[in-house]
Amino acid sequence: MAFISSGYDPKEPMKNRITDIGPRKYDEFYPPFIAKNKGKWLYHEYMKPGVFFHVAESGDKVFTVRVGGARLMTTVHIREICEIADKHCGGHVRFTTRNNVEFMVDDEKKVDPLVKDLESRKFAGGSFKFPVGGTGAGITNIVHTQGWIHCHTPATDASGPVKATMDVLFDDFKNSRLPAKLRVSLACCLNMCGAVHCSDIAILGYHRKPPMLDHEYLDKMCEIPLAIAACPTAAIKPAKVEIGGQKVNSVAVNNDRCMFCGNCYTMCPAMPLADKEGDGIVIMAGGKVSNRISAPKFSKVVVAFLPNEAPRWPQTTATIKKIVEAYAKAARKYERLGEWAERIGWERFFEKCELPFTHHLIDDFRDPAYYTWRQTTQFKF
Amino acid sequence: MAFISSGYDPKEPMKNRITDIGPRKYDEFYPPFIAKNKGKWLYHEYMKPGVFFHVAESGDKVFTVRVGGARLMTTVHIREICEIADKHCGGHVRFTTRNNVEFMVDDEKKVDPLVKDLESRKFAGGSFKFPVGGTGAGITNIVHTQGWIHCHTPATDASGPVKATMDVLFDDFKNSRLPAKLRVSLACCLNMCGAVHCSDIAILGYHRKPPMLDHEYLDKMCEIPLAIAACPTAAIKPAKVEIGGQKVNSVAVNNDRCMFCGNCYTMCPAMPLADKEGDGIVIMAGGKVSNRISAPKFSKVVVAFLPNEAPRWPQTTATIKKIVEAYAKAARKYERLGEWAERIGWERFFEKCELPFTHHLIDDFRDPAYYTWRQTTQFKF
Amino acid sequence: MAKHKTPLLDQLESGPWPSFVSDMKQLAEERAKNPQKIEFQIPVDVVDDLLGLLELSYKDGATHWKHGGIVGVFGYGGGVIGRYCDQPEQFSGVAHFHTMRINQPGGKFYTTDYLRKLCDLWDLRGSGVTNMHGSTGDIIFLGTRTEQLEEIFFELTHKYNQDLGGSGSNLRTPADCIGAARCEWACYDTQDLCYQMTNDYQDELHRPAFPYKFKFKFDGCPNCCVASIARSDLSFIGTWRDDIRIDQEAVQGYIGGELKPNAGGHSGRDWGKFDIHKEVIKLCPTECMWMEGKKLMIDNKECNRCMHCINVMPRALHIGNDRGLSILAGAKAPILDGAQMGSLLVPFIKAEAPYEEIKDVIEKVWDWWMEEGKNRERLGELMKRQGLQKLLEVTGITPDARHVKEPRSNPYIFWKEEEVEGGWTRDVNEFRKHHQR
Amino acid sequence: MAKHKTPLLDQLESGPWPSFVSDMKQLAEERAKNPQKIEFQIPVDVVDDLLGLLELSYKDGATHWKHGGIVGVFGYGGGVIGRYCDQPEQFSGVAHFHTMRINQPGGKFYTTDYLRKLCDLWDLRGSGVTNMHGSTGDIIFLGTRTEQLEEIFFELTHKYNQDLGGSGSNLRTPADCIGAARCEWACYDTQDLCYQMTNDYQDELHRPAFPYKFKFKFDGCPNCCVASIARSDLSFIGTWRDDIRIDQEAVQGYIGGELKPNAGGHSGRDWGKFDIHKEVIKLCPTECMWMEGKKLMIDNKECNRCMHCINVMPRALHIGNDRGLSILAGAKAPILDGAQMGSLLVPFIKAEAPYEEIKDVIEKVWDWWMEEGKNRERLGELMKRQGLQKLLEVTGITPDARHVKEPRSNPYIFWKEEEVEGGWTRDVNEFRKHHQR
Ligand code: SRM
Ligand code: SRM
Ligand code: SRM
Ligand code: SRM
Ligand code: SF4
Ligand code: SF4
Ligand code: SF4
Ligand code: SF4
Ligand code: SF4
Ligand code: SF4
Ligand code: SF4
Ligand code: SF4
Repeated sequence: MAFISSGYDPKEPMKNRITDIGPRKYDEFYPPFIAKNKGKWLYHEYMKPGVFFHVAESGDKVFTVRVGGARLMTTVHIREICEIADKHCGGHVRFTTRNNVEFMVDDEKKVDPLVKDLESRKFAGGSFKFPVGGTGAGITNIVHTQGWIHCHTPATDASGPVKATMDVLFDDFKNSRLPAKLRVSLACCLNMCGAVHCSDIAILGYHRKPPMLDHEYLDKMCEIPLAIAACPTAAIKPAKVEIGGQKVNSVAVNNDRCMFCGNCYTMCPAMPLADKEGDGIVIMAGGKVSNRISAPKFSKVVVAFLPNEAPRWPQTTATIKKIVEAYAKAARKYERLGEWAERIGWERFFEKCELPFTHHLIDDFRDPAYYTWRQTTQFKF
Repeated sequence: MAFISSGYDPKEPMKNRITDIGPRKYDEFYPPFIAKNKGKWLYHEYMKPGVFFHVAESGDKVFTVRVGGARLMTTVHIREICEIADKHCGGHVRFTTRNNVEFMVDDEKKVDPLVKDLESRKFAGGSFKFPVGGTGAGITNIVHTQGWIHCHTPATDASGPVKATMDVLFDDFKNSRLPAKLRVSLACCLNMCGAVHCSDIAILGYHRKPPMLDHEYLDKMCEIPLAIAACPTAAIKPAKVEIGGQKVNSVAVNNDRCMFCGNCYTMCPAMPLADKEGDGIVIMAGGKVSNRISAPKFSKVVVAFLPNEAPRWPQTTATIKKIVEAYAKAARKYERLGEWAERIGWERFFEKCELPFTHHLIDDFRDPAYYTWRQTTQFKF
Repeated sequence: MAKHKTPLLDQLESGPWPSFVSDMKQLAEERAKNPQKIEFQIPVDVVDDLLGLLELSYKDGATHWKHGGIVGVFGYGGGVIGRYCDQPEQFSGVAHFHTMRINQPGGKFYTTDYLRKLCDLWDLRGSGVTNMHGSTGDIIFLGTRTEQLEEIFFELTHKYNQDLGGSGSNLRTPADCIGAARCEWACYDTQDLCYQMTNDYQDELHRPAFPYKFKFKFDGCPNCCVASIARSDLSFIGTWRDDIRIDQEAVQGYIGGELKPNAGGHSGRDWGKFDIHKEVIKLCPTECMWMEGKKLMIDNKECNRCMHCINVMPRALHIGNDRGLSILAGAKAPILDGAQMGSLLVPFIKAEAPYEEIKDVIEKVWDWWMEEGKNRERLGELMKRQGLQKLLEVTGITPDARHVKEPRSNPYIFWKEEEVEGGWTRDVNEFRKHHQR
Repeated sequence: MAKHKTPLLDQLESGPWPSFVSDMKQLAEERAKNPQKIEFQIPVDVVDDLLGLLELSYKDGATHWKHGGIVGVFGYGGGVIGRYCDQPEQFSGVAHFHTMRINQPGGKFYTTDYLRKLCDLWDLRGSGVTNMHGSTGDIIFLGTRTEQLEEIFFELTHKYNQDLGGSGSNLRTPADCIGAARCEWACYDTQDLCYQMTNDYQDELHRPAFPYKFKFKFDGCPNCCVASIARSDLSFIGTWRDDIRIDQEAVQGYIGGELKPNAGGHSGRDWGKFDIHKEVIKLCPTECMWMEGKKLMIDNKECNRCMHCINVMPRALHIGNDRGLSILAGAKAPILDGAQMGSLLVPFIKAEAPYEEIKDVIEKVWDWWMEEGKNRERLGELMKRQGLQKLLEVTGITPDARHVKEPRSNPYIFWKEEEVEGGWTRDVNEFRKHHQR
């Protein structure tokens, strides 16, 4: 098709170039009732899962309907969101920090038609386009990353496991029966772009095979010193290798020191790690971010490895379901998953979740590992 | 005086030499009522501070009178202990794990005369020889080390500060008014032979000046490589130094990397650290050993430095007194000092103890330091 | 009908949760039909090939994307993530598939008018696939070809008054919670502070001058709805230093059962009658609450502002009036030395435009990090290496017990010479007069 | 009258606490007078000189002792700490001043007859100054001359059937709490186990074959009266795995006030009437206690045996009957890498003579440490360096959630090749068929 110029002239890139203007200003996009009552909100209340209202000093109320979003969205879907927002919300809409979509109206009467409309829309394949929910003491959208849809270092996919998991947890997206919020996140490699390191339940992609060495091309494709420097465990050394009769510069990896982090690969494309059997999922649990009652906590590794079972990762979703049910059954009101595990003791957590405890779960990474061992006679048989 | 041979013959050291026989067997020294009721004790009860009895299944009772001991004892003093033990206890006595002396009798009637006798004995200088106390929710003897009386690495004395401190805390040795046991310990250098790293209050000798370098003798007196290797911060490097016109092998110390641990001196006598102004005392607090209610805890540094004020270390004893009084006033029954500090928050601990918080108290030693910083918005103004 | 068979992906169309596969399929069809007669600037079948490539990954259990290489727009060090496919012949539509990071508006509020403009642009010049939003907060335009990057940037800046977000060793796109716009607990205007900092530091955002990435996130209160404490080198978290405001009538409302605890957020189960002792007073981490007859009392001096009681009784308890924020430093993901949460740097600071005081802290932190930070060393890692003491020193903040959870348990204090009476230089021979060898 | 003036030390004679100065002075006098006409084998004025030297240290604010050098008894690597004074001319009596460590009896029980024998020996051949006892547990003979070391050892072994304790890179003198001898809470016979281990490992105690020192301590229950958990490379701490025995009548006795809580150990203050909820049930760390009417109930499965309730109500609550001990490993003082408490290695093991099972654990730990430990590396430091996982592996103990306070929060698992399907050897060219460069 014909090339359409935006007005940019490759020969004169600086010609009336505009830079450093930043984002659009927030208040350009506020709905009128938000602009008016900003900073003057009094309280909020849930009408039902996914639907809540805030009351302002002025007496104004804003009703919010939250719907789940596969944050991987096409323009077709976004245009449909716009159509709904025009129809019900005066052309305003917002997204949440967990990739849900929030439709806001200023009148209680507008809520039901909006909800009905949203719930009525389905994709051809049968899934909801705009499921209402994700609030209160339940499970909301899964913060996640790119996976096989765009990144070069993933050990698992992102959107697929997320879809499969949300299907299994869907009742808790629509319901607030849990003791507290339960946050699920996914990151497809240990860079943890999803910030899964502090989620109630985290799905983490992990490699288990040391990098392959593409000796023939390594020196051509990579800065060998950078690859060596990238390794946190100093497992990589320079090496001369014989290729088709001649010696080439390359590297050697001490596999036993490798923790499969993929840093070398990030620096050097000739050191790929990805492997169908080697790659898979680590399940972490017990993290939190809020400062409510207890300080924020890191997630802990509770299952060392589950295979990548595309397209629906049944073992992963089943494991998560088990943890959620055990938590729902035993935790106290307001108690986050990690607070529960600490109260009953991790030995009990594994029992109640029917998860095996394996040696992999004992920290052996650097000095601070010591602080995770048990320095007391206090334990439960 | 004339040399008296034990029978040992230096020319034939192996001649009927006896080795590897270990200690005397415990039961040779049990008083009869202990031997009889061992393992069959039912319960115990305190009659008054320093005096308690245990009741056995057999109905037998053993009454124990605990007296404080300056664990630095002469044979004259030990013989006096023996005299008392013969008079009241059938020739039996024991020492505790905190260097107190316990006199045991099998009949309540024998308690008062024993106590009266003990309390009546004083040294020429006026101090008690056998003060009764040190039990229950009070302060017992100070576990301590050698100091200037025998060791080569101390940054303070041991017996002196202990005597001065126990004089100040004496009322709490004789009384059980505290919320829980409060253990005070002293170590004269950071080798911490007194295991002060987990005491409610710890007195620690500490150097603050890097080693002097006795260049002229260093190579003669020390294995330079060992001295270099001994340094935990790699502050020591080999160096050639000009002494009286000629170059000698020695070492150079990067003073800014020195943490004054004295390891180099332990390895190399030509690197002394001791200094009148540099040496002094660090006060630590909040440690515990028992697993009661909470797990054992390390002591924390609460005063970075106090000078060596021989002979009575007034600032040290005053600081300790302040902490004890603040604790006595504010802590809950059964609450150890460290449990109290954690409940109210360390920011409050410093307030209530009227101790200044200085930058020195923020951990900056290696990775685990991070875990002592505050990773939450939870704090008190 | 679809260009590639996707039997595995098809299984992700069923089930209640919105299916990204169905969505991509509808876009693929739309582009094939092209009712609007759009002059697509990148291959019309880009989405088919994306689906096809993903199907292949599902079969192989591995990604088919290669390293990015240096692509971007002139003069910017970030905003674009280069990406190439490792099966370009089979999937030519995604041979190039770079993402662009578009700096999202504060609170992620949009008008439909604006969203449609973005869609028009992206349909014309890109794949039409997006992430709403990326983990850092940007709008992610997922997949276009190198030659379109400048065109898109030109249109964004000229037509839409919109700039790119960050990537690379830059300030990353700052993000905020909805805060004051729709939340009663916002202790400062997160959107305004986020906007100001984003604009004041455009140079840091677009031109790599840092050792590594650097992130700002703005939370209006300790609930941390944008998770700043876990994932930003500097977290700005709202707080107050006076008293929680109590509406005693409303307290009775909760006790009496007219008002629903936690705003009704636990409606899915019958937790029994609300018990203020069990649910609030006993759960208060500082034990600073009690009832005096019918009156709820709070010893505010002992309160650590954890938000629990306020969360449970939003109509009865309100945040204080003397508001500002705490700054925490060093949060990051685990790689390499283990994850870090932000460590408290500034217990309390006022947050009023033009935020000079706050900027002063930010810039002192940057000066130190740019001076001392190694290549690819995050602020938190530098803090671990040189110590929180050092950070306080360079920022001129007085060390305070609030900076620590507990004082050090090792006595290894690195005394400075000027702190020690008499200094460090001594004459060993003088010493030997009193201490023979 | 005293040989040296000691104006500073004299100030330590006043005050109620027993004065070591007064004590040393009485010994100095005694030796001067020498009523028994003892043929002192080291200078009669040794104690005067010790006082004089200490006075000098009080003046100088520094020690006057030099390094030890290698002194000891033939064939032993420990038991003697060499010491020389740095002012031998002025204080010739303490020019040599070595200490000897005498292995104390279990529970530190003595007959006066035996104590007197030790005194006779020490008056004759040493300074007459002791520590009762050293921090590790030994009887410390404080100060004698080199030529007396063998004499003392000979007399000890021949006349008193008594051996030296440990020093150097050896097994150090094991120590125990009084335990079963006079304590109702002893879960095993600490004195017997301590004695057996000391004797079975005499070779390890006397002949340095270890990378560094190694300590055993034996506590009868989690109260840890010999502080084993804080200062022994292997701590043996009594525990039980069945139920706490409850005497409900006695419980009522405490509630009614006839029995004094904590055995009356809080007599110094009026804490008000005993409140079983406040003082016991609410302080139980596992919240596993409650009242059923007048009955105190314990959910023993949830109890972690912290001892609190038993400590408070010794007449009502008694330790279980299925007794044994937990083994914790690695405790040490801070130098160099920071202090360590013992980490749980064996949750429960029976403690019955001849203790073969326990010795099996000890020896496996030693084998690993002697194989892998660097010079001057304590067990705890090796554990930090190679990991608790490794220690469990070499001791053949099954890893268990009880071994950790919490699972790892970093995912950096060092997988072994045999654990990974398909192993690690792969053909990059095979890979490249599906993933072009
Ligand atoms: C819309 C959103 C902010 C935004 O800018 O987009 C938001 C909005 C609210 N949050 Fe949040 N939170 C939002 C993400 C978060 C996050 C961040 C995250 O999960 O990544 C957290 C931290 C989670 C954690 O600790 O791991 C978060 C922790 C909270 C808490 C503390 C919950 C707790 O028990 O620890 C509250 C208080 C409460 O729920 O009672 C809270 C309360 C609220 C309230 C009630 C505040 C208010 O008065 O308006 C808002 C609606 C309630 C709700 O969602 O049920 N919000 N909230 C985010 C919605 C995400 C979503 O789509 O589901
Ligand atoms: C005699 C001695 C054992 C020995 O073999 O010598 C001993 C004996 C008893 N201890 Fe102990 N403890 C002895 C050192 C310790 C130590 C070790 C130390 O301090 O170095 C500890 C750990 C301290 C710590 O946690 O830092 C210790 C922590 C306890 C505890 C737990 C206290 C707590 O609140 O944490 C109890 C239980 C209690 O007191 O209710 C206890 C209870 C007891 C009882 C009541 C046990 C019994 O039923 O006989 C004994 C007498 C009570 C008393 O001393 O008030 N004993 N006790 C030690 C006396 C030392 C002294 O002279 O004062
Ligand atoms: C797009 C995004 C994931 C997503 O799908 O949302 C993303 C994608 C990548 N991240 Fe990330 N990170 C993204 C948010 C994060 C976050 C979350 C956040 O910012 O709140 C984190 C954890 C927080 C943090 O910064 O610590 C994160 C921690 C990393 C790291 C580890 C950095 C570290 O110091 O721990 C890397 C590794 C690196 O920088 O080389 C990384 C590297 C990458 C790279 C550039 C891969 C690489 O090594 O070159 C990914 C490009 C993927 C692609 O092809 O598009 N990404 N990355 C997120 C940015 C979207 C946006 O701008 O809104
Ligand atoms: C005598 C005694 C102190 C006392 O007055 O009671 C003592 C004295 C010395 N200790 Fe100790 N330690 C003594 C118990 C301890 C303890 C406590 C314990 O054993 O329960 C500890 C802490 C626990 C531990 O082992 O970690 C202890 C930790 C050290 C250390 C640090 C070891 C470490 O790995 O952390 C050193 C440094 C060294 O080994 O070079 C040390 C070194 C020393 C030396 C040998 C000094 C040296 O560097 O050569 C001291 C000789 C002093 C002298 O001239 O008499 N001493 N030492 C204790 C032994 C008496 C006895 O046998 O009963
Ligand atoms: S988590 Fe890893 S694989 Fe996933 S997007 Fe981030 S860097 Fe890429
Ligand atoms: S994967 Fe990580 S640990 Fe393994 S070699 Fe590469 S950089 Fe080193
Ligand atoms: S603490 Fe230090 S100075 Fe004191 S005895 Fe032990 S090693 Fe010697
Ligand atoms: S005192 Fe310690 S830190 Fe300083 S030089 Fe000597 S060994 Fe190194
Ligand atoms: S962080 Fe606080 S202010 Fe911001 S949205 Fe969440 S609750 Fe409201
Ligand atoms: S905010 Fe938290 S700490 Fe403060 S009173 Fe409420 S519950 Fe207690
Ligand atoms: S440790 Fe336990 S058994 Fe031993 S004396 Fe102390 S309380 Fe008794
Ligand atoms: S021993 Fe401790 S944990 Fe067990 S019931 Fe008693 S108080 Fe509770």
